[in-house]
Amino acid sequence: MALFFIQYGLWTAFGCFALGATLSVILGAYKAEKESWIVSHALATAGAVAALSFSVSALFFGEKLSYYSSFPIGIMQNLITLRVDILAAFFIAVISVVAIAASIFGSGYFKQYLGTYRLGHFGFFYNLFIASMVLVVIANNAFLFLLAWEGMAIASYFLVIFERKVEENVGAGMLYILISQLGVAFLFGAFLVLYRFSGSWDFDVIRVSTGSMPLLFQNIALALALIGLASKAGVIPLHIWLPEAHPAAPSHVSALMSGVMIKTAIFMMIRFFIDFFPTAHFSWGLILLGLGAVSSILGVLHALTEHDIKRLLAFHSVENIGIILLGLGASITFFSFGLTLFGAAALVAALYHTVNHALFKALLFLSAGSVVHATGTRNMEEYGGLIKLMPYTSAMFLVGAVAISGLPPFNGFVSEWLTFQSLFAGIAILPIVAKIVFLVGGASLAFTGGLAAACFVKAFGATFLARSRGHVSAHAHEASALAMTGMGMLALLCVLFGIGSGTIAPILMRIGSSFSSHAALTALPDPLQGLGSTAFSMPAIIIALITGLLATGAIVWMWAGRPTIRISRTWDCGVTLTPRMEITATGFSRSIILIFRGLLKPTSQTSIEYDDAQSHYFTKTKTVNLGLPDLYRDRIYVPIFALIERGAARARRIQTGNLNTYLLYIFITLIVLLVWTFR
Amino acid sequence: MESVIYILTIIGIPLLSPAVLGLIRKMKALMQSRHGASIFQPYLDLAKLFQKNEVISEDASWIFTFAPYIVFGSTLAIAWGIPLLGTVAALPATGDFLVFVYLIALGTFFLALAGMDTGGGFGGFGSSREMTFAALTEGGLIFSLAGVALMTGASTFAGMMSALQAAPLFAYLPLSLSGAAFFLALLSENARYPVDNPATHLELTMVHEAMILEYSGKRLALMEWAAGNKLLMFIVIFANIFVPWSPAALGTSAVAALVVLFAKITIIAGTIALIESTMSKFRFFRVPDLLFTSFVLGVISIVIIVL
Amino acid sequence: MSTIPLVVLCAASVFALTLLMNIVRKNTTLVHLYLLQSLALAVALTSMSFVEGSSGLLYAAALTLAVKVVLAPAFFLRLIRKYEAHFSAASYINTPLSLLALTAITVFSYAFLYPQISGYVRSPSIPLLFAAIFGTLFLMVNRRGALAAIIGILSLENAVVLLAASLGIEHAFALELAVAFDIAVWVAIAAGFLGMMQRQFGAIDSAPLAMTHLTEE
Amino acid sequence: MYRLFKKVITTPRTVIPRSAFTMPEDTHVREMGERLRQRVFSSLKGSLTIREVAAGSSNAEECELTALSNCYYDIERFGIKFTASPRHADALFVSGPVARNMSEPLRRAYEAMPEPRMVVAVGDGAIDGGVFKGSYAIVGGVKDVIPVDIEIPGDPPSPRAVIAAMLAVAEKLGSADR
Repeated sequence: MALFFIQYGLWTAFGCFALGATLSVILGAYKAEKESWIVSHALATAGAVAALSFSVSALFFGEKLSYYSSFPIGIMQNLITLRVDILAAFFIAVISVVAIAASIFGSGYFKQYLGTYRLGHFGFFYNLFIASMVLVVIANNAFLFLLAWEGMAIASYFLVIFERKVEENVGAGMLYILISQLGVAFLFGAFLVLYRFSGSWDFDVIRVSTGSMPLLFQNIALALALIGLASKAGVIPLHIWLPEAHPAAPSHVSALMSGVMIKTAIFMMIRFFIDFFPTAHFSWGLILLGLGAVSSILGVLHALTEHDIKRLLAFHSVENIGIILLGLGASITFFSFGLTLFGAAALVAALYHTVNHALFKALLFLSAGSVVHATGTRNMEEYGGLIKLMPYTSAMFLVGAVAISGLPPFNGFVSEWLTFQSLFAGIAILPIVAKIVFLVGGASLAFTGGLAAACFVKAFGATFLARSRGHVSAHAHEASALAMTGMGMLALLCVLFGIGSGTIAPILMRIGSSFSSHAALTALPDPLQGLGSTAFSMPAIIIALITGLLATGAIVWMWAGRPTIRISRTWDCGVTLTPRMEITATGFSRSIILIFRGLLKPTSQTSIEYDDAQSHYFTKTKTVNLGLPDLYRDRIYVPIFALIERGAARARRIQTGNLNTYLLYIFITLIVLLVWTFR
Repeated sequence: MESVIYILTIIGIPLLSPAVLGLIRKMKALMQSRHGASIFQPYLDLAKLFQKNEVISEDASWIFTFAPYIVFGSTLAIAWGIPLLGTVAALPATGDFLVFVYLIALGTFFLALAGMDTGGGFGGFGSSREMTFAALTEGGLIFSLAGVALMTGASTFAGMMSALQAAPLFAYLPLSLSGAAFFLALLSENARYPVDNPATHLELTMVHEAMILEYSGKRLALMEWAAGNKLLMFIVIFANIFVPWSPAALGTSAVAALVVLFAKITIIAGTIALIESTMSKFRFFRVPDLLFTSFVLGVISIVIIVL
Repeated sequence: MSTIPLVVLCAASVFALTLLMNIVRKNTTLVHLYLLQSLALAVALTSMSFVEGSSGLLYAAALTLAVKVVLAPAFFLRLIRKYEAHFSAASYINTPLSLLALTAITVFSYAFLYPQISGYVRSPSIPLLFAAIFGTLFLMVNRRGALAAIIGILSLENAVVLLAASLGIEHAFALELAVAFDIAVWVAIAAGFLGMMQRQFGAIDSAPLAMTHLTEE
Repeated sequence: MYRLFKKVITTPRTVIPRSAFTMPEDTHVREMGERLRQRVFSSLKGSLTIREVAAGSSNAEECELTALSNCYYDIERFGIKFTASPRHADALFVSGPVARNMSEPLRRAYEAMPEPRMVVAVGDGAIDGGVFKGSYAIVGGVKDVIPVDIEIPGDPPSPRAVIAAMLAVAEKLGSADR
């Protein structure tokens, strides 16, 4: 059975995706918009299921899996080669799980697009997007990889600007495609450097030939790759496309982008820094750690400043990528010091947080999407009281919020615990420079957890609790059954990945130790065996919590009389409460913003209008504008662009338009070349 | 004997916590040259509240009605991970210090949600302030305990205690630094001076009280009891780990251990009472200084330990 | 001989008291902390002298007890009461940042200074005392009050003496004599200087001592 | 700092003491305090929480009520304390004549209290409007707005009178409890 899946699952998946893409275009062309949407999503689901069956059976039954395939077509033969190792299988699993949930969720939401947009195109790019993500993971060849990477970028670009009638969506898409092209340029540079020394685009050749590369070029290749991948992963300061593009896309696409697309960059980082360059200098690990620390703490702070629910979630993706990088950087450092065991454990932490973030971020984006769909706005200040109108969606969002805040008993806690363990281990055993960087990483992780909890109290409270703040949430309705299925699947997985950490961590440990270049681990230890002697066990914690709840119930049942409960108005000190008296999302996080004003530089102008200019006793209106400057745009990007423009202006001087000048250029070039060749 | 100790670790903290609250109040009263209520007053208050009817806001959702159970239940779950006498904990799994910190955070999370749930003005800013302080306290809390964990090589409280029996004299420098950090975190987490005023009547100075303002009857009782449990848990951890002569070091005599533990609890409670009657509450934006101070103290102790 | 547990404990307490000195905001508390620090120094010197039976260290301890534990603090407390300078220990950067700086100092002395010396003497107290020295220097840099600066210098001498003694440098007694002498000098300076400042600016605060203010005369 | 502690320790207790009782004219208060203490224990299990509403008083009653918790009367030793929220309260103390604008807030405060609850009218103004009786600005006494259980005469009533009234409060709540 498993063998069957391993042999045919992947091809079935690609077949489904291709079929879905073509069918949706054809149906769209024949004005069967609705059908095209449904068919494309159904086929995407089917393909994702096939890919999932393939990857799961590969993960469980493929020992040291290395599954090759190549097209025996002339020139293509050594250009299109696929290889599925256990790491790739893991990422296929992550991608396909989220893809299934997102496709089921999205298959219901086409009514608001009917008539205004071409649904056929959407289905085409949607399938292309998922397929290219899978292809990125299994490509065993730089050429094919870059092809798939580009396809992923282009498809997601068209999905982002799908609602192109909204002005800012187009701008967001433009920013997104710009930065992703920039990243591709750097990646291409990295592969060129590798090609220069390995003489091949093939990953297997590159893998074996990296050892013989001169150190300088190794580091150049790694630097180029790091910049290129960081721009896709949304590492600060290359994150600016993320909070623009994710809100612009339809919700299930943002779930895919934020949940898994940025993870492909993590996958490629693992390939480069651990698989290709096992001998990378440990400072690379420390650099990744530093980037992770900065991204996590700044990402969550920026998330706190947001009141657009999808932008908030997008900034949390930045934060969680930071947390993943903390684990990844730690593991690279350990590996480069030859501490294979700790390295594998830290990699387990990174991978565990990768899958966790994919699950709960997708869940949050989907539930936020159904809220946006129900209310028609993304502004949290206009929500409120939705828990009564959409109880199930709010429960889903709550699960996601508790999980992403890293609170037990859900999955987020497990990976944060593992990351903490690897950081503390590094603090304990590494040389002093590494110790200090690990300390910084641990500090940022410690504060990130609490700030994330604060941010999601704000998000959940402002969205679902208390009374409605605006008229929009008055006529909100519960999400459809399909959407519920999609969300419920992810919520269930969030719980399972919390409870089942004992079974999942060892599987990830096999991935962590699967890189043959490192001393093969004979007996894989339990990564949940942390700093101390007692292993961490989530089931015990859950049992304790449940027992505590039961005990509480018993205490109340025993000692409390049978008191009657009277429903009355909220205690309002005599004045009638209006929605404006509730705390707003902005007000909730204002204190934290002011505490971190050194980092965020908040602005506020107060303007008062008086009834009569002479006596300043009676104010007519008083307005306070709280603002946050986009520091990265102002401090980093604008100066760079200005520099480039000035350079361009200089360069234009040589463009006289006079033919003789150009001839002169040619002449001079010729002379220079001759001198250089015959010197 | 063992079984007695075991049962005590299960029921000890919820059983004793009201008495500790009463003890602190009594000491404060004495500092104000009053007599004050008896130490057992909180038991009477809880008993009364359990008997009273409830009034619940019409805007509240299931979060509001369910939160007290989560808050109280989580404190029970944490309490079972903390060894009272000897180094035996009822449930070592929840005694891992990160699990401890994040279970505390779970309770705070739902407490803050409940505060926002009724849509009153007080609850909203109460939970905003609470989450601000909780977020900034987490650093100090984690790093103060991580120092001990790195020094002893154990991550559970029981392990730390058994390892600290043979602590060299020099170990008490980092221990005292971590202890200072932990004590500041204790004050902030339990809504004590100079962070919060536990006995305030002014809505503007309320943080923890503002969130439970809407509760009445048995749910209020659960909330206040949970706050007491939390305080006692922090005090016990401080007494057993950061103060010398931990019960483990006293050998097998459980009675002696009990006496020493009670003495320590009394002294720490007295310190809290002393702080509350001699200090003034900090301005809101000066509290972060305190919390970052606790965090940095933890970092310094870790530096001394690992370098 | 610097690995006597008691001496190590004293060094640790000197370091801890330096941290505290950087935290506290009251001049009187500062003086009391200095008193405790000097006491720790005296205890350390005494125990050392008993261990290696050198009378010089004993004299040094006695002198410390007399000058640093009794005379200087008493004098400073009187000075504070005279000029009502109880609260003037204002600092340039706030407490957490000062503590971060102290963390950096500690890391520096552990990672950089200790390795230079650990070849000759291995003792947990050495890096702590280095950290204490730089911490007191930082105290002098960071504090506005002139009194805090003077106390910083005095506690710097505490740390130096203990470091010298625990490094086994002999003539600790001579060192201590010199220290006692320049404490006397400092006391004199403090008396006159603070009095002058008081008359000049109405506050013993080194912030207004900028040139601009002085040239106004 | 230590000077403060010296002061705290050396200051003689002005609380009307249980043992060694000095001021004879306060004997009355003291034994009433003892009796009240026993009664409160027996009936309300020794715990009473008060929410105070000034429905338009001249702040004289508030001064007296504030005096209850000072170190002279020290009402806390009887298990009686003031609270910020009517949700936590067992007894509602209303002082002063009920001004028109305060009648609705007063009614809401009463609504917000969980049963068993009770209302105490503190001072003549609260009982029937006092010197403001018949003024157009007031609704009248508290009983014109919400049911009153205890009336404490006096303008303002002395803390002793208030403590005396606690007895009745305790009894009434005790009976409501059963």
